[in-house]
Amino acid sequence: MTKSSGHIIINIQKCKGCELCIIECPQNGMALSSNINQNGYHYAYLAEDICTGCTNCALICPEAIIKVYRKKKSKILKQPVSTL
Amino acid sequence: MTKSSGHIIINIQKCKGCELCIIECPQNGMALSSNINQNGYHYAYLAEDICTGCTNCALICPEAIIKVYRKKKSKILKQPVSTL
Amino acid sequence: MSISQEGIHCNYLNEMDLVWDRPDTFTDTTLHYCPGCGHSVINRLIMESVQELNIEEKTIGVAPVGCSVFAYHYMFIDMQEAAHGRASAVATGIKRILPDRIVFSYQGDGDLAAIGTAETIHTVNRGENILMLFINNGIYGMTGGQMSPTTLKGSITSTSPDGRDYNQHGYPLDITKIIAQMPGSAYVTRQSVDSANAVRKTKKAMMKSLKYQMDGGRGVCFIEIVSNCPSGWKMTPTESNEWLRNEIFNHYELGDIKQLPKLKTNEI
Amino acid sequence: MSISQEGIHCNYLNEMDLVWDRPDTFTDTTLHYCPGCGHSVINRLIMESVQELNIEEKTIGVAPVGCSVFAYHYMFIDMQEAAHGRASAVATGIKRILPDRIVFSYQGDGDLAAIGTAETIHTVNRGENILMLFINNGIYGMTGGQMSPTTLKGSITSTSPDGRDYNQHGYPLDITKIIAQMPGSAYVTRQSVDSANAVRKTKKAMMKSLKYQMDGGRGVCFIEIVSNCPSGWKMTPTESNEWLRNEIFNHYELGDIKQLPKLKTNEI
Amino acid sequence: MNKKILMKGNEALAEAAIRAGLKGYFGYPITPQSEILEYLSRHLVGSNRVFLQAESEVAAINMVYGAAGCGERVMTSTSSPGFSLMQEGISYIACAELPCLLVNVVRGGPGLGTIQPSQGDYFQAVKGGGHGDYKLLVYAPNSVQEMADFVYKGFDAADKYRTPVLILTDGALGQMMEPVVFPDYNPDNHYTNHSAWATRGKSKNRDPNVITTLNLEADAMEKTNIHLQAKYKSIMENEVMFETIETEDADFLLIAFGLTSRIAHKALEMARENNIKVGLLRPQTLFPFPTQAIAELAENVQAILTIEMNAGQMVEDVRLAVNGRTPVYFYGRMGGVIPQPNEIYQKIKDVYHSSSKQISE
Amino acid sequence: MNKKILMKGNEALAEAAIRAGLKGYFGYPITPQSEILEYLSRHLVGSNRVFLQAESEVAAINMVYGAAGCGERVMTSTSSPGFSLMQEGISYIACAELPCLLVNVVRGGPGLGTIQPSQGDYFQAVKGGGHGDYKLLVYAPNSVQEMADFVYKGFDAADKYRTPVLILTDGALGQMMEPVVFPDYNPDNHYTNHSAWATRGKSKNRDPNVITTLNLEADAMEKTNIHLQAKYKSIMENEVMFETIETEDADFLLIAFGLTSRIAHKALEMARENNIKVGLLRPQTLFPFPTQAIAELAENVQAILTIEMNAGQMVEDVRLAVNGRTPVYFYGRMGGVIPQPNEIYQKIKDVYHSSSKQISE
Amino acid sequence: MKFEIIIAGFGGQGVLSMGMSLAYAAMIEGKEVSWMPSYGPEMRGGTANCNIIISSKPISSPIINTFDLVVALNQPSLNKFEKQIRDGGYLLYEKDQIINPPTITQISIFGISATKEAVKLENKKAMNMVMLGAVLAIEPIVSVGSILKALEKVLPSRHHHLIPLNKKALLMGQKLIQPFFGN
Amino acid sequence: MKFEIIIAGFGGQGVLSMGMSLAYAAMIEGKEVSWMPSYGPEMRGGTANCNIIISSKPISSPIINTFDLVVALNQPSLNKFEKQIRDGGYLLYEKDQIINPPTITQISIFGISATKEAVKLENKKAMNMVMLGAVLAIEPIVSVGSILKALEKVLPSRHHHLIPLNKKALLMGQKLIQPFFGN
Ligand SMILES: Cc1ncc(C[n+]2csc(CCOP(=O)(O)OP(=O)(O)O)c2C)c(N)n1
Ligand SMILES: Cc1ncc(C[n+]2csc(CCOP(=O)(O)OP(=O)(O)O)c2C)c(N)n1
Ligand code: SF4
Ligand code: SF4
Ligand code: SF4
Ligand code: SF4
Ligand code: SF4
Ligand code: SF4
Ligand SMILES: [Mg+2]
Ligand SMILES: [Mg+2]
Repeated sequence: MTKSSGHIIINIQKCKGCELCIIECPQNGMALSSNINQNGYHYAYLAEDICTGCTNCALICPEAIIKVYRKKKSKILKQPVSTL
Repeated sequence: MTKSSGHIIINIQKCKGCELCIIECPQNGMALSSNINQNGYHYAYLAEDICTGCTNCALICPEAIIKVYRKKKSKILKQPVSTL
Repeated sequence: MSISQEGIHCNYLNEMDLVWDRPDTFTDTTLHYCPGCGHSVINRLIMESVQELNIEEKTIGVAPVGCSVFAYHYMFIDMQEAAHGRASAVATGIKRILPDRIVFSYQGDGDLAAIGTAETIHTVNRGENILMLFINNGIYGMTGGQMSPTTLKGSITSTSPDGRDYNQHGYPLDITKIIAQMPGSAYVTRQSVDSANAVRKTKKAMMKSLKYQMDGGRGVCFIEIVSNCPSGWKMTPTESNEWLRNEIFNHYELGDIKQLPKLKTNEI
Repeated sequence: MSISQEGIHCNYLNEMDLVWDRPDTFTDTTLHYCPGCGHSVINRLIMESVQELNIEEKTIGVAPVGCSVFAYHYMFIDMQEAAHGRASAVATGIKRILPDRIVFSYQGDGDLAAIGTAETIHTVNRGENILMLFINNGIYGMTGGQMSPTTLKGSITSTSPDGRDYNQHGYPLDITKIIAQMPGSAYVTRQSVDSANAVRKTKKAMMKSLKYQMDGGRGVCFIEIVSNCPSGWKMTPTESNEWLRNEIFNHYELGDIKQLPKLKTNEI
Repeated sequence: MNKKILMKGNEALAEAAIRAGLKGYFGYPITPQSEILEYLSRHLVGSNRVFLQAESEVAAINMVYGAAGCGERVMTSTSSPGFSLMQEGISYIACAELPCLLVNVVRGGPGLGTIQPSQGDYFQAVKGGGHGDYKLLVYAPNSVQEMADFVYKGFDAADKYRTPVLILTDGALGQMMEPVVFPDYNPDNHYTNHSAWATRGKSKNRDPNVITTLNLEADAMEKTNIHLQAKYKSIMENEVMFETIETEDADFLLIAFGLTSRIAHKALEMARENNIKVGLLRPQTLFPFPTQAIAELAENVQAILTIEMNAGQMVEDVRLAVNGRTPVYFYGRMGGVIPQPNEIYQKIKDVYHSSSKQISE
Repeated sequence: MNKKILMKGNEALAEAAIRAGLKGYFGYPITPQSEILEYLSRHLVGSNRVFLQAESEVAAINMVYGAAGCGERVMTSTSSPGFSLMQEGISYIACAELPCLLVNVVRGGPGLGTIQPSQGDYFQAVKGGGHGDYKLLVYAPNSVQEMADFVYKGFDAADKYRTPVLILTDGALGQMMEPVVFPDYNPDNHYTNHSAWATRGKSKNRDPNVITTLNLEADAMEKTNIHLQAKYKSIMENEVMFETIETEDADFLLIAFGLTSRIAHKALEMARENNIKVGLLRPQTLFPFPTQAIAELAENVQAILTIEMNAGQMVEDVRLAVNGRTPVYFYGRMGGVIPQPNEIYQKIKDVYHSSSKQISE
Repeated sequence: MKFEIIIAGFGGQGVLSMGMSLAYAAMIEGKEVSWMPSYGPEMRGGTANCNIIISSKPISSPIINTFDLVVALNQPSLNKFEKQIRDGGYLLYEKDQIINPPTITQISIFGISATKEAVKLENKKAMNMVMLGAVLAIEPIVSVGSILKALEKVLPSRHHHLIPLNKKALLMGQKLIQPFFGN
Repeated sequence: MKFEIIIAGFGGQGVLSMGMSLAYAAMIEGKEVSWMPSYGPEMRGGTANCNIIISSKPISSPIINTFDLVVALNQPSLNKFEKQIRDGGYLLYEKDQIINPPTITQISIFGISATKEAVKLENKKAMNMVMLGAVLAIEPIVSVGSILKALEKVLPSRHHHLIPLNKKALLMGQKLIQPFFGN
């Protein structure tokens, strides 16, 4: 149950285990599972409750399978959010 | 009968009458004939006895049909003479 | 059996804003690219940009053969798949016929800088009003890792088994520099997608280029993205990105090469 | 009926030296070029150079289609006639197989800078050890005067009836500048043959380039010769040369663009 | 009545294209077809009409691919070496089912060859050409009038079948002037709305349109091929065009297309004057080929003589049609040489006598 | 005895080329033939041997033109779309009479198609392809062993006739491994001195050698063509190669080349087990085609079934050979699909029954 | 009726438009016509020619190798085509462009100084119309009136003011031929 | 005798060389063989496979759609090929790579943890040889000795020192199959 200001949800069945998100997380909050998904890939997951919702992992993820949430209420944005 | 220090001989049957040699002669010694050659071209000729043998006309002549002679004896050169 | 999540769970998602999600214009299809391949990111970025600018209905993309040959499976817009090397000629045909549409090509280094060199140079020389995306991974990814014109000196590929050698194979071709010096290019930049920040910058370049085209700007916008090919390079994705930063960017320096001209009608 | 001379006659020819004559390597065949065409001069100059360097027996020339397609009628050396645009690829094939021969290509602007752009760029990029002669008359002479990539703005040709217009036709392509910036070129110069002095300079550039190749120098020597096309331009030869000096050279500035590197083994 | 104008074949073709609603032309100069470019550079003007001189034939055919993919009437033209360079692109266009008009003003080959008229590209046009199983619908005009007429037919057929159409002509027909009358033709009445498949920007209410020729799975690629073959079959059933001259009572049949057919016609007259009952069949479409008509005529003639400006190409299609029913002879000139009427007449006499001998034997 | 080695078809072909004295290779990557490049990039090394990856297939074929013009053994290889791009260059090479080896490892077309094996480029190889009247001498291997063997044959024939030779194979034969034995072959014993015509630098005692395909005068160009046609005639007389299997007592004949012939062979076995007397003729050269042999067999069989991995291309040459003597049927799969033995067997049964019915009727 | 003619000379001499005017005039008169230029690298060397066939019946081959009439405007053209004239045919040439006059027999030969006449009309370019007038005097294939109508089609409208001049030239050409028949 | 087998998995798992070793060994034993890889854009997605035909008679089609034995080294391969096994055929798979085990019947199924065993041998890459040992235990197409001889050809000489390790892996693979037959 997260206490941090952000959160991510990964569509792990589509993860290819490239680990780029893990490298890119400034909080070092992510890790690669020792389990595999249906395609035989070890997948990434949020391992520590320190996510800030910075979107780095989502931006680098080649499979575009990371949803990022952030606590601090902002005005509702149309999808997808500009990263400019 | 030339008195000047140079002379040219043009293969006039091959001349195409482009007049480039005439323009290029620093002595203004050349002219275009009012006669035509076997191909129907008015041809160039040395009109005034003021040729210095500078080779300009020969160098510019697209048809490469101008032989240039120069009076002042130089050591015998192999053909063709370097224009460098 | 289906695992859906692992690790930290959050009960307060409804108190949070969804701040990043896959764009709608980027279909749900699983990408065929190898794990960690930059193509995936770049495919997505151009669709993000199209969507944000609300031009899905007037954008036509052109991707030739190369690893990105299936791009039309992911990009939810009208697209043409071009013969190897001819994307910019195809894009020219489209843009000339439909000048008010937004047209981009998406080409690899084998495509744009080898077989398609003439089309590339002349598309730029004519100053076609299109965006050209140039994905330079220094290799023929699709066909199994042969040397490309942009492969760096010493690199071992399946057709340069002893490494690229200037005497035998020639020099890495800096086609982007050539394009930048041509009057037909409006904007020329070299970017990458090896980090989140690089991704942000690349997207910015795409947005700028598309807006310029929307506003009737004249000339080719050209974005080179120096990217990886983990499979062709025989590296892990992480290694490949490090290789980019430690070796490749030294040769292919990132950054804007030719600034976008200000449009008289409309400042972007 | 045959007239043999007119004007001044000279009785003392035997007291004079023959200081200029048609070179032996340049056959006696009447040239098919139009009156005043620069091709004729350039054809001769390369043969003069080959002869002076005594390399008739090891030189192989390549001329593609274009007005100079019959160059092999005039050049008394082994030659190959190449498909349109492919002279530098053909020359590459020859030079790679016979690396100790001297190889040159002789190409027009349509050939080298339009259809053959890819071959041109990549021959230079590989740094082939050949001499490329680029006869830029800004038009497709052979096919009757269509616009070429190097045609200047405003010029009327048979396919740009209202003059070349940047928006429709693009910009005059400065391929020589592109080549100069590539590491595969050893020497890049832009010359002309519109005056006797220009002819001298062009020949000097040819001699330098051939010597460099003879001495095993690496990389392409590239000589652009900005030339005329009286027929295509619809001018007299004299007018065409004036046009060169008054208009064309302003855009295509003459002179060396990239100096020949000094060879370590042998100073030229 | 529409006016008779004296025009070059190449220009009549170009003018007809404009009148047929041409939206885009992409081409590259080459003799003997450069007049098509030159004419269009002057006259294909005005809003939404594009004339573009490409950097090469390869670029031109791929521009046509892109432009045809937008569903507009577009074309290119070239001559033999340039047509060879287009083969990859044409294979793509055929596979992607893009309607467009191609023109090959043939000259004598192989290689650089001559610029004189030839029919040496028959095989390339009708059989081989690019890789894979595809066909072009091929029209072969024999006059300046048909140079124009077949442009309208060509665009209409291209639209109808979503297929590239080729006008196979030659340097003589392209360069010569003859009187021509342009028929009334309002492109709007022939307009085919291609927006169902063309890439013009994905409107809200449909999925993306994709122009592609790729099918990594062989099974899917076979389906594409089956679809193409079905289309070609329907073309064979509906689009055959040919002309017959004095075939009713003929016991000797000439077959020739394009320019050659005019010379054969002259030879026919010479033969008829000498009481040899010669008829002439002229295919106006080369694919589809008038196989049926030839097979039927073959039943009634003692021999067939095919005349071409090549080493013998269409004669194979004639033989396939005849299938042994009667002897098939061939007379051809190559490399840009045009056969003269008397040569053909001589050949008719030779064959006629030997074949009637055969028969009486 | 020479050793048996397990090798890929593409690699066996490349290795054979090296052993045949290959001096220069110029090519461009494309699946399913890239192994030829890759193998040669590793093994075609050492003094005076050139491996060069060109910037395109167009450049590659023109490098071959230049290199072959120097009189050395040179080659290129590609797959279908790349072969289309080479057509202009090939027409030039044929016209300039330059000996060289071309390889097309065919994949399913048209367009980008699949990368699976196909025989869809038969027409392109044998009839059309580039512009003008020329022919390639075309070998069609059906095993990895022949992928090697035909390289030697190919270079020898190219040298002998001064003509480009094509090995037409497919993705399956290129990619698969089978045992192969390399014959003893010393290129020096096969060496043809080409210096009489090749451009290697004009020695003092001769006039310049010129490689050209240009003849502005149609008459001269026709002479070139007559010379080429005479050469092709001599090739047709001397170079036909084919294999027959159980044709002696056959009353039903299969005709297939390359990979398909192996599957047809299997179907033949199935038919023979069921007492249908099937024979198989396999052309090993596609030009020259075994016309004579087929015509003779056609006299004795009730029907012929041609099997191809295309929409029906070689079957036209079969029909031309048969000339109506017996019915000719066709079975084909397209776009990269390989027919299975039982499909063919089924087709044999269908045709066999209908044709024997026909005959008994 | 069938008449086959070739007109040959330098590029700038108006060879092609001379032929075109003739063909157009014949078309106006309801005849079948074809006009075929030499084509291709005609620029180089600067020579050009066109042949015209005028016939009452449909025309088969538009390319012909023998002619009823050859019009030679320069020496190379004369050298090239004089042998291709049919027995009983005609050769018309521009006298001042020719230094080696024709030697063949079995045909009628007409040499005229058309350029000089055109210069007199103060338009050197009208030389081709002088020649065309001469053609019509040799063989009245079409009327001068039809040529004038044809010129309205062949000339761009900015040159229509030259038609009266061209008429003069045509008539002059006809006149130059009269002495030959006078003999 | 004829045996048709496909080996499929990720690119890095040694799929192609495993098949090649088997084919080479069969050739050494005098059999007819063919080996056919999946080819083309196999890089993308990272899957690879090859099929091997071993026969006492010449081999017709080298491309086959049904198999006597499928070796699946990952889940997608298992999903793709399990339906192409002939009745009475075999399926061998790497247990730890599979989360959805096979469900088909009419065939014999063997799941083994080859990677774990290879790790025990301190060379994860030897996994493919463990699998190959298992294949030979299921159907003794060739002898282990022939495989070892084949490895001398298939492996570049710089890797020949690994042959003893591979031998261990092969034997280990054979052992892992024994319990299945023990049942
Ligand atoms: C005419 C032609 N030649 C070659 C090929 C084979 N081919 C397909 S993609 C490709 C190059 C891929 O390299 P690149 O453009 O750099 O794209 P990448 O796969 O690296 O993204 C090649 C050579 C082809 N399809 N068509
Ligand atoms: C494939 C092909 N396309 C077109 C042509 C026609 N063609 C011959 S030369 C030429 C261009 C000539 O221009 P350039 O190269 O500038 O030479 P120039 O005649 O001006 O010296 C063209 C388009 C051809 N022969 N082959
Ligand atoms: S959003 Fe940022 S902090 Fe949260 S997991 Fe992703 S990279 Fe780490
Ligand atoms: S970046 Fe995406 S695909 Fe890669 S490991 Fe992370 S979630 Fe998986
Ligand atoms: S050599 Fe010099 S001076 Fe003499 S004619 Fe020629 S240009 Fe004039
Ligand atoms: S330059 Fe030569 S061709 Fe020209 S006028 Fe002078 S002599 Fe004649
Ligand atoms: S081969 Fe390379 S470029 Fe292609 S998808 Fe795989 S990693 Fe990306
Ligand atoms: S057309 Fe132009 S380039 Fe060609 S020969 Fe004539 S003047 Fe020279
Ligand atoms: Mg790449
Ligand atoms: Mg030019």
